[in-house]
Amino acid sequence: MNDVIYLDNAATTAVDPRVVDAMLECLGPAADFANPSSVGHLPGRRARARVEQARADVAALVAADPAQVIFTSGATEADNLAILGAARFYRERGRHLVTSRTEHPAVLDACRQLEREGFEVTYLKPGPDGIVEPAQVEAALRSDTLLVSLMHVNNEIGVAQDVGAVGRLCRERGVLFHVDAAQGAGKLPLDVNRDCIDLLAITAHKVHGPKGVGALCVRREPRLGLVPMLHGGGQERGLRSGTLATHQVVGLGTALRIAAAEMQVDAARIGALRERLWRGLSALPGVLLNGHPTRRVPGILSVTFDGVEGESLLYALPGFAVSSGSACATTSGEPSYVLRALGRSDRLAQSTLRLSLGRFNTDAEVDRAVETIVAAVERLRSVAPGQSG
Amino acid sequence: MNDVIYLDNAATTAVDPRVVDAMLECLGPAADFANPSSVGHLPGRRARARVEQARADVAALVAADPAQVIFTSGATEADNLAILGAARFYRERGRHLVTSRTEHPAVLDACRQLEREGFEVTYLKPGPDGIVEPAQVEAALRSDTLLVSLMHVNNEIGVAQDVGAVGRLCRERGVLFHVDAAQGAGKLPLDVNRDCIDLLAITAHKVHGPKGVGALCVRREPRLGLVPMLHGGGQERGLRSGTLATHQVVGLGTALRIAAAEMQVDAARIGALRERLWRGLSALPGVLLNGHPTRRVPGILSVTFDGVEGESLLYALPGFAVSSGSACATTSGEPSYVLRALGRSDRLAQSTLRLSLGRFNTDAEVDRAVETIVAAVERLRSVAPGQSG
Amino acid sequence: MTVDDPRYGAEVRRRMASLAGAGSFAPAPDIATGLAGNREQGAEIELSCRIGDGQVSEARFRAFGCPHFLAAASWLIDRLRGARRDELADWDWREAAEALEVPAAKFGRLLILQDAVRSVARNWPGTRGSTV
Amino acid sequence: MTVDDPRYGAEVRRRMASLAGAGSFAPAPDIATGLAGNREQGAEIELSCRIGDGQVSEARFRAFGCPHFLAAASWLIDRLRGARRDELADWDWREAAEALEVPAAKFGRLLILQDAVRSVARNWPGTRGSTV
Ligand SMILES: Cc1ncc(COP(=O)(O)O)c(C=O)c1O
Ligand SMILES: Cc1ncc(COP(=O)(O)O)c(C=O)c1O
Repeated sequence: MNDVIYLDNAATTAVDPRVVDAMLECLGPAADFANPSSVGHLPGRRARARVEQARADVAALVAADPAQVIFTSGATEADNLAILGAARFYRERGRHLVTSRTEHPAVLDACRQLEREGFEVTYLKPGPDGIVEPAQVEAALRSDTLLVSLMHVNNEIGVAQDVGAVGRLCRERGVLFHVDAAQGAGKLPLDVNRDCIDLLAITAHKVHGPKGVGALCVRREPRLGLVPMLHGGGQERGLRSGTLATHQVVGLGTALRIAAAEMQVDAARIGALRERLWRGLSALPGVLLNGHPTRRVPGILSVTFDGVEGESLLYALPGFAVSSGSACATTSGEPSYVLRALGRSDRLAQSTLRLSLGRFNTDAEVDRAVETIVAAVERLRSVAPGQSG
Repeated sequence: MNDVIYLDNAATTAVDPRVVDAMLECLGPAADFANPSSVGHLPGRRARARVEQARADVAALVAADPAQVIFTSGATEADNLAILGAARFYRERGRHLVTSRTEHPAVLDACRQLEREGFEVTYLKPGPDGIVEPAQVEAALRSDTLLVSLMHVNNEIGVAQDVGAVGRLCRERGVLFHVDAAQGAGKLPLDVNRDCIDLLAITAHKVHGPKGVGALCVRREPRLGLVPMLHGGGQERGLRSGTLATHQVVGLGTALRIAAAEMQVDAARIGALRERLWRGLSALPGVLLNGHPTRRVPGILSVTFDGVEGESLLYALPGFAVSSGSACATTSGEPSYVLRALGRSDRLAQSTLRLSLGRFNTDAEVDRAVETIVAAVERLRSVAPGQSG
Repeated sequence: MTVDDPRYGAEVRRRMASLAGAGSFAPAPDIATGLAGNREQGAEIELSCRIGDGQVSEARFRAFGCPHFLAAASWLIDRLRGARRDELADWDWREAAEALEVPAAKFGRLLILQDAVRSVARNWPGTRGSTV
Repeated sequence: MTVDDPRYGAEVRRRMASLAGAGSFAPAPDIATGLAGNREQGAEIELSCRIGDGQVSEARFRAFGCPHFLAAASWLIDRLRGARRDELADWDWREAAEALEVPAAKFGRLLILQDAVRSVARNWPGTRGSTV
């Protein structure tokens, strides 16, 4: 890709060539391209069998039953279906939700929509390390709390929450628990039973699968009710109408199957790359790591360079794909709400780079990044007021 | 595909190899796989440029402005966003909608959802030829009618409505007009301005593009308001949050660009195949064509075989992918609501095959189909009561 | 990846391949027929049995219906050979349901089959009820 | 397919490549400095100009800010050479906005640049207001 070094794997990832191959088996005229709902003929049943294999692959990653898996167009839809769907279904039970200030907009904006519909939402402030303590959740629960939504891994700083502890707490208190695992699924272990997760949102494109496909795992015992968002053909047990995109679903399943099989190896290798990157960058003075130092996903590193303006730093790295924060926050200049929730000043939040590593990054790329970023930081600092020379 | 002859192109189509190639340019590690929202770096801008090219391709097919195009996960989502989105946005203007009984479930079930929300819906009954007359629509309009939704081409019988006449009528009366063009876009000409279409739903997978991607064209002058269904990152001008799936959007754009360029050639060739099929099958006694004989899309043929049980007929065609009706109606035995709306008895509706042709079908395939279907019909009739021998 | 149509079991497939036993006998004193169902119901059957020595010596069917129904009719033809009148009068559709792995949604059609079998019994040659 | 970053025009790119004019002069009687902005605002600049014959003979900048701001500072250094005090006092940020194709959202930062230029005028050597 024009010799640009891609360090933005938290925004999206390249599709693994093995996943591409599996997708290709479902596209062209000689492939299994049929509509998986057309079980009245052989091509339809072949497509259906592939979809069900993918469903089993998704379920296996999080120790769920395949019947729990509802395919969606990604984690945004899965988060919305979970939060809006469950709240609207159980609205007579209670109108209070608990979430955190550092959630993804797919969760925050779904919560805001519920506020418009008469719900009340408590937004917990994490500690300076990005962690939301289970005790904070516990303190926020009310008799009318319907649902707690807490992300597994934060997309900007990479911090991993203790979703198991929060899940067990919610289960005890009879409160539904939703986890946005867009950034964590396939990278850190998850178990919907052990972690007492009622609703789990997954997406393929953060783990070397295709964009535009994801899943929501829905508790079945006892069965959890959801009001669907898309009405129509009645696919996915009526919870998500629309023709199932065989190649996309197969891409999701294959990506997650590979992620499950290679999780330990990838985590070790990518974690080592991140350490190498951090060692190189932290040799500079005035460099801060954002988020808890150890409770984190291997691939994401958020670094603040004090005294360096963020947009100019990004500008100085044309050979690299890196991000100043969430991929969704495209409007430059607005400091990240996640970093602010952690207590960083606007100025420091603005001086932050998110570097995110994936399966295809190498030591050499990391070394090039360190070299270039260090030089850029030094150059920008050298022209800033208050320097000599 | 196991030597099965695929005649179910109304359920879904094989992705054109040229489209597959374009999608491949957006998938693997060396491709333009980046997040199109990441315009802060070059890979993101390359992805964005591809997405915008696709937007222009979609717009060009229906003579729209690229700014009108909102990408969705398919026509189901586009129909839902159009109908629910507009009705919820303008609910204070009026609570009445008009549609037809032969719409796709994506439209009918969205209307039923609105009925639950306090709207009233008139379901027009088409004539025996499947046509909804503009005069019927006119007669159904009330002072509180907010929106008319009429499909372009019916998915079971292939009949094309005069959406232009209905559109002009609606425009005159100040009523919003939504068209579900899932089956027609790329096959018959459409012009959102000439046809006065305020909301147009499109999907890629009926016209040799990928499943899981579509678009809604939304009127801009004056700007039409919609309540979004998915909340989150704010993509697509806030109307459809969720990471844009570059390869999917590019697949949609490429498929529609090819469809536009080859529409006349494809229509002539596929129309001739359909005629060949119909000539062959109508040589049998007791064979009825469903839907208007000439106002139709080239590729869809719905045929009723009197005195032949539908499921057994399908069973007798294992070498063919054909449908007994809509791909969504998978529960065998339930007669098609579309055919019943046309006045066909349950028995005749149940004795119906939908044969739908696409770009990759050949004369030889059609001839094999005629031969096999004729033999199967004759065999089933021969064992039926009331025959001699 | 097994992609056989899960709706149809092995016996249905075997029977549908040949529809053995299809046909009918010309009316004659030793022929008992049984009719049941109609096309509006989605299943219709005409059984014709040649009776000799107080039992069915030969049988034929004509049927309109789904693969399970046609296969059950063909299977029934073999089943009927050698059957006595009281056996037909008592015959229960569940036997066919089991033999052909018929899904519950289609049990109604097997009742039509049972009606036809019992109607053969009623029409047994030399029986009062033979004209029904 | 042009995928240049549409946020930055040619002049910004040219200026950012070298940041020509960066630096400062040691305090001296013929040096006038101008300070404006701060890091909390996201843009801060320090201009230092050597004055001779009633005009700017040489200038340098130090700046913290986005690429438009840094490039505008560099551009300004060339623009200042030969300028008289009254020109600086009257200088308008719009000139930089145009030269560097600065988007409207960033006009506020150019006002900081203007403040710095006017502050040089106030600090002109031998002027009453020179201590600000
Ligand atoms: C934490 C988190 N949640 C949700 C999403 C949305 O997922 P998708 O892009 O699949 O809609 C993302 C990424 O965009 C994310 O990082
Ligand atoms: C007329 C019509 N509308 C809507 C749809 C739904 O489109 P999609 O499969 O893209 O959700 C279909 C096909 O499934 C259709 O034929």
